[in-house]
Amino acid sequence: MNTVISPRQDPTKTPFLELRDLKIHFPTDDGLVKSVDGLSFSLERGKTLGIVGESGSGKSVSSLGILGIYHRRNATMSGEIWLDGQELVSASQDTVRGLRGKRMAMIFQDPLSAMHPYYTVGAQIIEAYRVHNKVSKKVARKHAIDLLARVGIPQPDKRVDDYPHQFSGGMRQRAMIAMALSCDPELLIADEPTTALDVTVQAQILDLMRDLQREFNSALIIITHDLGVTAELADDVLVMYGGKCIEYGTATEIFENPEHPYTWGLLGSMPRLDQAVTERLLPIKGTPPSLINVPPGCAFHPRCAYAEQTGGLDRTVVPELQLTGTSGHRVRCHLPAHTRQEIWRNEIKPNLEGVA
Amino acid sequence: MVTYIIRRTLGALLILFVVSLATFLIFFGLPRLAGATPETFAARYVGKTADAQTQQMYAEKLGFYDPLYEQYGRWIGAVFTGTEYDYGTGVEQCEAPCFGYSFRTNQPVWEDLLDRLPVTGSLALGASIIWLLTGVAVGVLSALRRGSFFDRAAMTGALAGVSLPPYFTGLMFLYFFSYKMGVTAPGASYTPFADDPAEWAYNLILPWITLALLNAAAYARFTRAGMLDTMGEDFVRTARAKGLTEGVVVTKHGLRAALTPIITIFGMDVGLLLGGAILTESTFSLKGLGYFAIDAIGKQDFPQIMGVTMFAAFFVVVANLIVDLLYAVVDPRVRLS
Amino acid sequence: MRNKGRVLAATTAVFALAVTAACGTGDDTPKPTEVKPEFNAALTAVFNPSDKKGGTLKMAISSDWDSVDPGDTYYGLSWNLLRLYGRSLVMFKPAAGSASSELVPDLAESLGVPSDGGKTWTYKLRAGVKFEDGTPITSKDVKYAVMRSMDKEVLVNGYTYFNDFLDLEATYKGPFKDKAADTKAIETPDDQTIVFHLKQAFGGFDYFAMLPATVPVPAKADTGVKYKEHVVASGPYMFDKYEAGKGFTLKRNPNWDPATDPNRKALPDAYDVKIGLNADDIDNQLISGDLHVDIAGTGVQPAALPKVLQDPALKAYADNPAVARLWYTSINPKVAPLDNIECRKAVMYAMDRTSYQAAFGGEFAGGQIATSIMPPQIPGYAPTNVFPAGADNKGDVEKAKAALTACGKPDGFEVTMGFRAERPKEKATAEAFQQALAKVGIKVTIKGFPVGDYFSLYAGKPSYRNSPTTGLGLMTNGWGADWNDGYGFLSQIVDSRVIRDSGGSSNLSVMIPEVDQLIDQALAETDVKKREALWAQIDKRVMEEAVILPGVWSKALTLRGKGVTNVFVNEAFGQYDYLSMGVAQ
Amino acid sequence: MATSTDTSAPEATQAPVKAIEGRSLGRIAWTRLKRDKAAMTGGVVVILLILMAVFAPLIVGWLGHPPNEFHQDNTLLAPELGGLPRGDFLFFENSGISGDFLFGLEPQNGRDLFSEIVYGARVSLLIAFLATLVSVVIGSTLGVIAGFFGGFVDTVISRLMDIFLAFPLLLFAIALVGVLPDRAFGLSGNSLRIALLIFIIGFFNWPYMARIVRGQTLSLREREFVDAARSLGARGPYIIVKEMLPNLVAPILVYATLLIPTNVLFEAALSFLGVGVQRQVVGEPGVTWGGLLADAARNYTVPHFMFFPGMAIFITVLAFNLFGDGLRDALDPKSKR
Repeated sequence: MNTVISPRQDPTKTPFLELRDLKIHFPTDDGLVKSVDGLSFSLERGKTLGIVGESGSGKSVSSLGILGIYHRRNATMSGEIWLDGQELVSASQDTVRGLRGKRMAMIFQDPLSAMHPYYTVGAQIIEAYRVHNKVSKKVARKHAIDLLARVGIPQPDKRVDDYPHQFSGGMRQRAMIAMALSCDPELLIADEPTTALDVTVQAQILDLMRDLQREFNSALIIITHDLGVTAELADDVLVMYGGKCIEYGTATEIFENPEHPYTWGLLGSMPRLDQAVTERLLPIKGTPPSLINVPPGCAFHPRCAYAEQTGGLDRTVVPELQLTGTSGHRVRCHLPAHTRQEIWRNEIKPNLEGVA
Repeated sequence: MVTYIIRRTLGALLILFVVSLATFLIFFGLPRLAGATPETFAARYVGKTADAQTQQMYAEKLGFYDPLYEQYGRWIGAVFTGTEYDYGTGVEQCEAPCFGYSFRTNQPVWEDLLDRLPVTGSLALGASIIWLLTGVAVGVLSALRRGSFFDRAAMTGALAGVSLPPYFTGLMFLYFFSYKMGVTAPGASYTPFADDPAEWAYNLILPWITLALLNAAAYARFTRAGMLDTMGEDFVRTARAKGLTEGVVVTKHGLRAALTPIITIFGMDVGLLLGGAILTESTFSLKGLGYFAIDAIGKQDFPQIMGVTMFAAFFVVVANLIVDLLYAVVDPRVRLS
Repeated sequence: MRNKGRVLAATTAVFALAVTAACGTGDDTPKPTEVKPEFNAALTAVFNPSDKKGGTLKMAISSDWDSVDPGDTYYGLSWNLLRLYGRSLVMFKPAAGSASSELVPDLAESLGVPSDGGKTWTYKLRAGVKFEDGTPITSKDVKYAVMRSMDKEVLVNGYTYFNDFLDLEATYKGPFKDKAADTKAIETPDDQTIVFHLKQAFGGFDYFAMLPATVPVPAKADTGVKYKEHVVASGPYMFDKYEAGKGFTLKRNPNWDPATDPNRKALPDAYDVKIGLNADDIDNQLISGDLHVDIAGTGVQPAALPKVLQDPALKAYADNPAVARLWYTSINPKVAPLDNIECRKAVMYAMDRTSYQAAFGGEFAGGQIATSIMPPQIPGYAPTNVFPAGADNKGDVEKAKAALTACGKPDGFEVTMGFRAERPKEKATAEAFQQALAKVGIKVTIKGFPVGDYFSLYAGKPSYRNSPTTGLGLMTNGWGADWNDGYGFLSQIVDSRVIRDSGGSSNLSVMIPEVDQLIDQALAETDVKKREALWAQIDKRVMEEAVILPGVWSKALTLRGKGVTNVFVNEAFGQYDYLSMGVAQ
Repeated sequence: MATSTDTSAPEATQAPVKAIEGRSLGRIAWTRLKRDKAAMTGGVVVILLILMAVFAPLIVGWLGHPPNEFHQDNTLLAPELGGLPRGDFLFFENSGISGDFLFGLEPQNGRDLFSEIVYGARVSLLIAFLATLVSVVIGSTLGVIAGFFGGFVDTVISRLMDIFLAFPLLLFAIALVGVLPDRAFGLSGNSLRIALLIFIIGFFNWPYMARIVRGQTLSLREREFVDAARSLGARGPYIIVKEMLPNLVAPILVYATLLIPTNVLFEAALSFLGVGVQRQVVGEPGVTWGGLLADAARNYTVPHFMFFPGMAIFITVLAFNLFGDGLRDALDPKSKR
């Protein structure tokens, strides 16, 4: 098994975060759900990785897997997760718990349900801080107010005692970020941080996250189904489909030279402010696969417009994640590289950019 | 808040009014339709040897000849403003809330009810503590060890528990613990707590367990379901992501949210119970409000029937109100308006 | 401590004595002379006789009785008990066995003196008898007591003997309606003399004078229905604490003078009466010695019955007294086809008497199979069996079928039977009828009615029980003597003139003009022997008409509390004599 | 959460996906139900109970004695013990259990307890089923109306439910049975009683059904297909019958199944309190399990007498509960608890 690392990673050095063939499977009554099925990537501090995919592609599960929220009782995990030289999959639950919130923190989608409705925003931030820092409640409270101020909440000394439902959507997301930042984590995972927000607020939150990442010099993973968000923030982009990585490369590569038909589809459905609604959306046909009954061969083949060009391989053989080009760009596709590049250049790209 | 309470109180009064009217009609109006006359009503309360004239005089005295609405009006008037009671050689003032005097024993109903309340109250108190603690504990453990042997055993047991009629378990308990082993009281002769706490508990232990068993089983099921729901909530995931220990996650985040609906059901159940645990009280001949109610119905003692029904409905309505107010305290999202 | 004692004792009666002695309540220290307990030892003789005074006699009952007011009570147990705090003009002699049937003067100096051919009865009160407050008791207090007891609008419980027999003015209202009300039917020429004037001659007026209504009540202390909260004592004990429905305690009445009272021993210092205990609990406490008397006197519960019968040590503390009470079934001659005597006879013959007995709990708890109406302990009882139900008492199918044929219903008929729904024994009786009569083709539909309405609305109301649509051909019934004499037992159930359209009467089926005449004859008869013979004749005559199917003469298996002295069954009540018991010192 | 797949997407055309979705809800539910051993056991027991009730005369003719027949022989009952049956079996002292009397004898009258239990299933199941039907009809009608129309109608119906829930129902049921006339609606005797019990039990349980149906209707009302129907000009009744009802069948079915055991318990409680069906006519057994328990309560020293009727109730209720729980899980996997 070759290591799959970030295109910008110096192979001689140990990366800050590295996943090696991570698998997270859930046994259920209806069968084994392979949510994450052999995921590998790496990330340095100060850099941002965007993980992109439809819902059910395994992107959220992998991030929760990094945080160690799954354990032996409800999931089977294999592979390796290295965080700053420490392996997490084999580490004790308590060890991982000690890292959670302190060295790695998460910003969840839909902060209304992600924050406890019965506790004030302040109390929840204070709680997060005091788990890992033995300080008095008073000190923690001051810290919470500072954090709220830093994420741009007006009158933080008053709002600290409000309940989540008393905040607006954007404010709640800011508070959520404040909570995640409470222990200055080195790894920050944001799961769909802007999905529940309207467009103008989205932009504010993305700005905020960029600023904060710069300030804290943390590694940031942004999980989203929206390539637009990735384009704004990410250094690297990883596209997931059916629990597997299907394309991985620098943001520039992925946006300029995407090689996987699914990525093309994602790009096609990316909203752009410079185009009219009806023209810019090229939705991917069909629905994401069931993670119990992943289609044999290439998981994407039922939806792939170019499946016939693989000579039948699409239904029988699972394609490997292979390097393409020179810049560490990897793709999991049976189509020959030149065919892919040709299709991109001749059929897809003009379609996306041109005014049809 | 204040307007909310006022509004709810008015609503509660309306419900009580409807209940009282329905009770009155069922016990007084319906028999009239079925052919009962004022004299036949009176005949229940005068001695066996009373002749027609005495029956008439008694019917007159109790006002059975008046139109039904007048009789009802008199009853409800007494509740609010009190009434006078002629005991033969003089008149006694019955202060509001006056539920009148028993047609058979001439005892003021209100005093009778207050007499029985400690019995039912003791039963409800002991049983509810037992079932709340055991039910919630079993439910939480089951939810946390979902699918484990404990979970399956506990849930099978709980399903069996809710399927057991309390009079059956009560009787079996009486047979084994009282008759065979002689370790508990045969049936329950109530001893006030203040008189002798040990005797109080000794007499009530079987009724407590009988009543608690049924409810503990139901609460275990509620709690487990609630815990499974809340443990799957996003905020629990958040709590874990903060690095909180599993104990804190379960109790402070999971249980806290799961308990809220349990508290609601608990409040309603206790309210319902305070009106009398008819089946448990009958099984153990425990002379509480439920037993009193059955007795009053059997003897057709109208003021007692009205009194005990209103008492029971009152507790349900008040419990409802308290539960709603409590909900607002427990759940900051709930606004009373 | 007490519980442990009770529990152990309840389990093994052999240890019970020792345990009770060791951890009992402290006031029953070992007795100097052990009396060997025996089954039925208190039935005809005094068990453990003693004159030792002191101690508290502990009594209990599972459900309350009507009232402790002597003017407002109709329960045998209450009449038995109230002699502790009230003295009527005349009383049954507190003695064991049949001696208790004898009437002896109590408040009066002697039994009543009849004049005017039995229409006027005069009593002289003993001198020096006082109320608990020291006020001398006068004949006016007795008169007032009788007058108030007749006001059935206020004091609803009880009998109407005085209302029915006293020669009251038509305008008489009673003391509750009119404080100044007076009647010439009762005269008090002086403070010691009271004279009753009757409408008709009545030889047995002394029985009326025995009624608790003659227990004196001071007019100024009377509070109508609330008088029961503080009854003014004339007997050796007075009320200490009274809690309605929960119980009361009695303490010695300092103004009671034993010199004026030859009948009462007044042994205990106090009585503690608890109401509303669990019935099974009462049995257990009696067995363990925590309790002395079950006031109800109806015997142990089904739970304790086999235990007591099987365990000789327990059985030695039991008695099986007969109560002057008949459980029977009225056969309604107003409902077809029972209007035909042959059809009634068929029922009489067909009924399995042993299953009737079983329904009431068998020989010990239920009673003896009855063959006529009057129980054997009523003076004048003559054994008869007009309709023998076969050799084994299980019903005579042959004779029943013959009667059915004579009735013109050889294949049987359908009939409805009423019973009091809350009474399991009556329900069992009705089911037994279904079973037994089905054998000869009589199809019985049984129907339960609420106890409270049974006599006032259904079985007791002619318009209901005789109606062609709702008619009740058979009705369970029971009757206990107000006192042990033909009149006291029979008059209310065989005299057709007590039947009222308004309902409520206990006579559901006996309408025989000849019997009514015989009753009048018996009433006027002053010769006791002749009178008793007349009552026996009435009994037989009613039986011949086949309108009453006698079931059982009631018996009860009762327990003597441990550590009780001077215990005996008073036949007048069919219960232990509550007046004479003492507590072992 | 991990299994969530969006099944409502309209463009589902691919083969493997279709294979899963093509199966009807009923088929899926049946597949799930078949896997649920507890539910299947419950279902089998329910079927056996129904067969037992239907073929009671055959079973009793084969294994027992006519249900009302007395057996008072001194060889069977012991008069010296107040009529208790002779013979012990395991811990059933004085039960008279033998090959001839499988469940022993009733004390005093010696009826065959086995036959009575078998016949008791008839009354119990008949009343439980029909009363459930009454609840379902009233409850779902009012529930749909309240949920669909909302506003004032909803307020009135919801208030009505509140009032019903504040009533001491058992008391009212007892009272209503108590004032029962001899004949009405062309019925008399036990038929009238059974009809009345069905009505009362069904009538008092409707608010629970209505609440569930109302909630479901409220959420359905917001769904697209209802909007779609409405935009196409469909009217209220049409939408209710054609669009909503099919979607309400599953929850109604589940809660009806769960209501049956509640009604079995309710009927048994009324019989236990002495207001249930009575044995009225020879040859027409009016025996009920609750009634047997009431008789047993007075003889609680002979355990077989309460054990068998109690177990009959318990097994019946448990079987329905198991089956109902399984059905709910099968039809609504999200509520798996």
